[in-house]
Amino acid sequence: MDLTTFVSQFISGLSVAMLLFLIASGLTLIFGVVNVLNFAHGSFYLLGTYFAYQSMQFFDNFWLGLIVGTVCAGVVGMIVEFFFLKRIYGRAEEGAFQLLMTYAFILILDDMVKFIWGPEYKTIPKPELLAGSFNIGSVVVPLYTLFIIVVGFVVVLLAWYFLMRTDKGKMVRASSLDREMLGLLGTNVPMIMTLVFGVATAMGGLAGVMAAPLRTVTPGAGVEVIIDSLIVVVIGGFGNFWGALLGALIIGEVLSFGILWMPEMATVLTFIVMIVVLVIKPEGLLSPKATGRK
Amino acid sequence: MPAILEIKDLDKHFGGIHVTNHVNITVERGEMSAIIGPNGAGKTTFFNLITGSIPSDNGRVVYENEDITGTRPEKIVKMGMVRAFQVSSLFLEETVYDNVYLAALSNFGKNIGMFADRLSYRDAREHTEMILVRTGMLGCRDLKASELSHGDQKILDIAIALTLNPKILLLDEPTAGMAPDERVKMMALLEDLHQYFQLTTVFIEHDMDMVFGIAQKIRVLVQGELIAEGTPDHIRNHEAVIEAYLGKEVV
Amino acid sequence: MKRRGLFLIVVVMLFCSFTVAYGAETIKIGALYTMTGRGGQYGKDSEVAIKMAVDEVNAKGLPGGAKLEVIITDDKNPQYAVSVAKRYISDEKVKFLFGIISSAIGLAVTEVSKEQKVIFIGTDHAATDLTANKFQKYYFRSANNTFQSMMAGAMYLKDEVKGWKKIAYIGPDYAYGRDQWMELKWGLDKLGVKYQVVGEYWPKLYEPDYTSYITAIMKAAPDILVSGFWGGDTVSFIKQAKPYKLFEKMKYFHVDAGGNYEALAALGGDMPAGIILSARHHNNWPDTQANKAYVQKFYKAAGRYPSYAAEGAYVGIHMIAEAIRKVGNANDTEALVKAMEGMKVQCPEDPSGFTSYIDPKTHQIVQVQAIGVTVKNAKFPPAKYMLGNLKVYPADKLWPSFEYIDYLTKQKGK
Amino acid sequence: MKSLRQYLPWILYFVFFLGVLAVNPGAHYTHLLARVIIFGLYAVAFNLLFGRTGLVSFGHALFYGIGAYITGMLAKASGPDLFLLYILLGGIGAAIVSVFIGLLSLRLTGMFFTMLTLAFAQLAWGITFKLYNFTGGDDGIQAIPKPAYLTGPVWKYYFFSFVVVTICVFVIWRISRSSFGMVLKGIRQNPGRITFMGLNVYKNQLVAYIISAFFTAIAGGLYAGLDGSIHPDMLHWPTSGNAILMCTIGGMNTFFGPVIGAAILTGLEEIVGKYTEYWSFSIGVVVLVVVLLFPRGLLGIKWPWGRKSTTEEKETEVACNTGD
Repeated sequence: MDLTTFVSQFISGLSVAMLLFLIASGLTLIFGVVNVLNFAHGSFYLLGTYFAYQSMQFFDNFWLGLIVGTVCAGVVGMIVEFFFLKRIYGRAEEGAFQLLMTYAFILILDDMVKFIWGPEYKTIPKPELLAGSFNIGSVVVPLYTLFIIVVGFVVVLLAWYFLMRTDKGKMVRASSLDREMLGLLGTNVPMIMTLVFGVATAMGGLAGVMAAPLRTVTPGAGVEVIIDSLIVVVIGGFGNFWGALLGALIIGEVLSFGILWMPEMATVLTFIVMIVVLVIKPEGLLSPKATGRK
Repeated sequence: MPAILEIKDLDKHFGGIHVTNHVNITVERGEMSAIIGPNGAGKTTFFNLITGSIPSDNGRVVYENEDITGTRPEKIVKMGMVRAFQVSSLFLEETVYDNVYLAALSNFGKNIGMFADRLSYRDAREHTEMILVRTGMLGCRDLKASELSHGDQKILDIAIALTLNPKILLLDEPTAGMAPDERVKMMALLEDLHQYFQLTTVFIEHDMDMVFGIAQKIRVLVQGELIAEGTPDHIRNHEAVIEAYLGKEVV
Repeated sequence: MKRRGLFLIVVVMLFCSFTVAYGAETIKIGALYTMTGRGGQYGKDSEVAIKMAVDEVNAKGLPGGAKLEVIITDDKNPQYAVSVAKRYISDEKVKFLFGIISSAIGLAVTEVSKEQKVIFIGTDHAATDLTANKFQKYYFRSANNTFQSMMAGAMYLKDEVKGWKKIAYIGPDYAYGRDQWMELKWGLDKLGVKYQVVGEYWPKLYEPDYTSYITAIMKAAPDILVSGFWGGDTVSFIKQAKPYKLFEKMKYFHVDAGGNYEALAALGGDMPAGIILSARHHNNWPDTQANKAYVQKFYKAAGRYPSYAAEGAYVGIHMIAEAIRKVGNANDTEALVKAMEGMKVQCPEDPSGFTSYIDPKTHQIVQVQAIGVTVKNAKFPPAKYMLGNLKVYPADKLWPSFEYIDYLTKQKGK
Repeated sequence: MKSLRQYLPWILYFVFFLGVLAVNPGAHYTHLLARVIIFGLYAVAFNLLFGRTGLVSFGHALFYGIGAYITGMLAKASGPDLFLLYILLGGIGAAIVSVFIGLLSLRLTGMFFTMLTLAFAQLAWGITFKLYNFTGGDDGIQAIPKPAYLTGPVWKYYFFSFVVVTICVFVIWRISRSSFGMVLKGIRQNPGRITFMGLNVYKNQLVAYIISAFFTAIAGGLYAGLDGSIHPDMLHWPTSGNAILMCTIGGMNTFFGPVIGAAILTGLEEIVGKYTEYWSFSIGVVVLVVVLLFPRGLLGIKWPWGRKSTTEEKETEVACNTGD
C-alpha cells in the first residue's frame, strides 16, 4: 500500500472513530457512573439533531444549533433520569428493567420526533466556513472531517482534565467504582448521577448535531447508531472512558482498512472484531470493574 | 489426634495491605476451636482463603492429606469443609424447609434431577427433617427465610452448612448481632452439634463469653499474623494477646 | 379473544345486511405501508396519493355505485405484515391487498395472496423477483422493477457516456443492492459493452458513515461509479463524498432510486451538478398536463412534493378501479386478474403519446424510464437541483425480458 | 385443595386454548392465537433463564432464529414430510450453538452477560443478512412447505402448535419443579450460597441456558411453519427484547405469566397497530407503565382477594426456636 492510500484511509478511519467515540463515550460514562445501560442513547443523538434543526429554522446559525442541540439533549436526558430511571435503581431485577425502560424511551422518543417534525428527511447544511477541503500532498481532507477529528480530541482532552485533574472528576471516578461508598462520604450521589446522565446524553446530542450535515436527518437514525456504539463500548471495556476511545479507534480503522482488502466482509467486520476481543478478553480491552465471577 | 487441616505459610495482599501474613495453622480432628482478633485482623479473609473464595498469593492448604490450594470452592465443600457466614446467606424467598432441603439435594447428589418432582427424594427429605429437628427449626419449617428473626436466620445458615455432612465446619461469627439470650442458645447448639456429630468446628467470634465458654483451643490473629495459639488458659495469660487485644476488654 | 371474534362476526353480518339493503357496495382495499423510521416518508407519501386516487375514483363512480375504501396499517416487519394481511382478508373482507415499501415484506405477503387467492397490488417495492421467478398470478405491480431501471441504465451507459472502461459499484449489502448490480452487469453484457470492474463496495444498509468507502473508491479511480442506495443512504453518501471532489473525478451513476425526489429535497444545495440519476417518477417530467396536475394536487394535499412511492400508489388505485369497471364488480377475482392482464393505465409519468400497460405474462406494469443529469432548478423547493437533459427509454425494450427471468430463476431459484 | 390449586393454571390453559377451537373465532383470530401460543413457548423457555435463574439474556432472538431457519431451510430443501423432525433438529442445532455462546458469555455476570448475548445475536443477525445466497438475506425464505395434514385451514396448524407447545411447556414445567429447577431458583436468589452448597453455579447456568435455547428454537421452528416465511428480523434485537417484555408483563416470577404476557403483547400489537401508526409510542408507554407500576407483572400483582398475603406475617418476626 502506498503512503497516500494509507494516510487517506487512516484519516477516514479517524473521522469515523471520532463520531463513534462521541456517542460511545456518553454511553460508557452512564454505564460507569450511573450503572445504567442506556439503550436509548441513540435517541438522544437523534434529539440533538432535531433540536439543532429547529434552532436553525429560527436563527439559521449552525453554531447556535450545535449548542442548542447539545444542551437540549442533555436536559431531556436529565429529565428522563430524574423522573424515570431513578425509580428503578436498586430493584432486584434492575438490569432487565433498565433494558425495558430505555427500550421504551427509544420507542417513545423516536415516535415523538416523527410526530413533531414529520417523517421526511431534514437538512442541516454545513457551516460555510467548513464546506471546503484541503490537500496534504495528494490526500484530500475535507475541512469538516478535520473539524470532527479536532472536536473529538478536544472532548478527549477535556475529559482527561476533568477526570484526572479535578476533585469533581475524582468523585465521578469514585462513584463509578462504588455507589454506596460515595454516599457514605456524604456526597450527593443522586445528583451526581443525574448530572452525569445529563452530560453524557448531551455528548450524544453533540454527536448528533456534528454528524447531521454528513448524514440523513430522519426518525430512526438513533437506532442505527446504537448498535455500533454498543460494540465500541463492549470492545473497549464497559464503563471505561478510555476504552470507548480505544474501541472507536479500532472499529474505525479496522473498517477503513478492512474494506480495501475484504470489501465483501464490511458488514460483519465489526462483529468479527468484537467476537475476537471477547473470546480473548471477555470483559473488554480496558475494564475497570469486576465483570465476572470470582 | 491426627490433623484434618494444615495451613502452611498462607499469605495474601490487598493492594499494599498485608491481610494474611504467612500463617501456619494445624487443625486437629474433632477440635472445637475459636479464632479471635480485633476488627480488621483478617479473620474472614482467612476463611475466604482456605475455602477457595479468593486465591491466596502464597502458601498451601492441605485438607485430609490432600493439597486443596486453588481448588474451586464447591469442590472443597463436597470434600467436607463447609462454612457458614457472618451475614447469614440464605434463599430469602424460600421456606426454611426448602433452604435446608436444597442443601440436602446437593448432599445426596440429587440436584441434577430434571423431571422428577423435587420432593420425591426420600433420603433428602429424611435428612432435612433430621437436621431441622437437631437445630430446633422444625417448628418454623414452612416460614419463609425472610420472615425469620435475625437469630433464627443465623441458625438456619448453620443448618444449611450442617446438612452438607461436613467433616469440618467453619463458622464466621455465629453470634454476630444477636441478643444475649440468643447467644446462649447458639452456644448450646454449637456444643450439642459438636458432641452429636463429632464435628471439627472452627469459629470466628468476638463474644468472649462464648469463646472462653466452649472453645478448646483459641488462635489469635492480629493484622493478618497469628500471634498466639493454645488453650483458653494459655491465651488468657498470653502477654502479647493481652497487649494487642484482650487488654481492653478482659480486666 | 373469542368474544371479540363473535363481536366482529356480528358487526360484519350487520354491515353486510346493511349494504345489501342499500345496494351500494364498499370495496375494501387492505394496504400495508412502512410508516416509521427511514422508509416512513414513502408510506406517508403513499397515504396521501391513495387518498387522492380514491377520491378521484369515487367521484367518477364505479359500477353499481360501489365505493373504494382503503385501510392502511404500518407493516413493521414481515411476520406482522403477514398477520395483518390475513386479518384484512378474513375479518375486513378486503378484495385487494395493496402497497408495501420493502421487498422482503412484499415477498412474504405475496405468499398470502397466492394462498388465499386475493389480488395483491405492489406499489413501491422493486425486487424483480416478484414479477419474475416468484411470479404468482394474483400479484400485480404498479411501478417499474429494478431490472427495468437497470436495463435503461445499461443503455444509457452504452449510448450517452463515452470513453469509459473502468466501473465500480457501491450499494447496500442486501438483496436490493445486490440485485441492481447483477442486473446492470447483465444488461451491459447483453448490449455487448466491454467494461472492467475495479471495485465493489458493500456497506451495510443505513450505514451512517461512508468516509472510508469514499477514500477507497477514490483510490480505485473508476470512470463510472454505480450506486445502488435508496433514500437516506443516497443523501448521506453524496453529502460525504462531495468535499472529496468524488463527483469531479468520476461519473456518478444512480438510476434506480437516485433521482427520487426526497433525496433531491434533502440534499438541496449539496447536490452536485451533472450526476446521472433516475427514478420511477419525476416531479418535473414529463411536462404533460396530467403530471403537472398530479404533482400540484399532491402538493396541495401534503404541503410537500411527492417521492415516487406516491405515484406507484396512485397508479395502483386507478389500476384497481379500471379493472373493476371492466369486470363490473369486485367479487370475481379470476375475472379481475384476466381484466388486468394487458390492461392499459394512464399514469402521471407517461409522456404524451404513451400509455403504461400491464404485461400479461408477468403482471408487471411496463413504463418508460427517463434518465437525466442534475441541473439547477428550484421550482420544487426545498430541492435546488432537479433532473434535466433526460433520455427516455422505450418501455417495451425494458420489459419483459424472459432471458433475464430465466437467468434470475437460475440464480435465485423459484 | 392444594393439588387443585397446583393444576388450576393447567386447567385454565387447556380450557382456553382448546375452547378456542370449539368457538372457532375465524381464520384471523385463530392465526393470532397460534402466534400467541408460539410466543408463549418462546417466553416460557426464556423465562427459565430470566425469571428462574436470574440471567438477563438479550440475545434469545438468536435461538429463536436458528430454530426458524433450520426448520424452514430443511423443509424448503427436502420437502415437508419430516417437518416435526426438522423442528426438533432446529432445537438441537440451537442447543449446540448455545453451548459455545453459553461457555463464553456466562463467564461474565450481570449487565456484561447481557451485552455479550446481545453481541452474539447481532453477529448472527449480520451473518444471516449477509449470506443471502444461503439464507435469502433480508428477503428471507418464503413458501416453506408444510406436510399435507397441516395445510388448509389455519386451525390445523394451530392445533399442531398447541400440541407441540403444550408438550414443551409441560417439560419446562416439570423441570422448574424438579430439584434442578430448585437449584436454578437458588442461583437467582443467592449464587454465592449455591457455591458453598457444593454446587457449580456456572455449570448449572449453562445447562439452563442450553435448555432454554432448545425450547426457544422449537418455538422459532413452529413459527416458520405458521406463515411459511422466515426473515432475519426474527434474529434482530427487538425479538430478544420482546422475550423480556412478555415475561415482565405477565409476571416473571410465575410459571404461566409469560404465556399471559405473550397474549397481552400480541393482542396489544394487533389492536394498537390497527388504530394508529404511532404504535411504537403506545407500546413504549405501556412498557413504561408496567416497569414503573406493575414490575411483578399481571400474575404477580397481589390481588386483595385470593392468595393469602405474606406481608402480614412479615410484620411479626417469629422466633421459632424458643419452644425447645
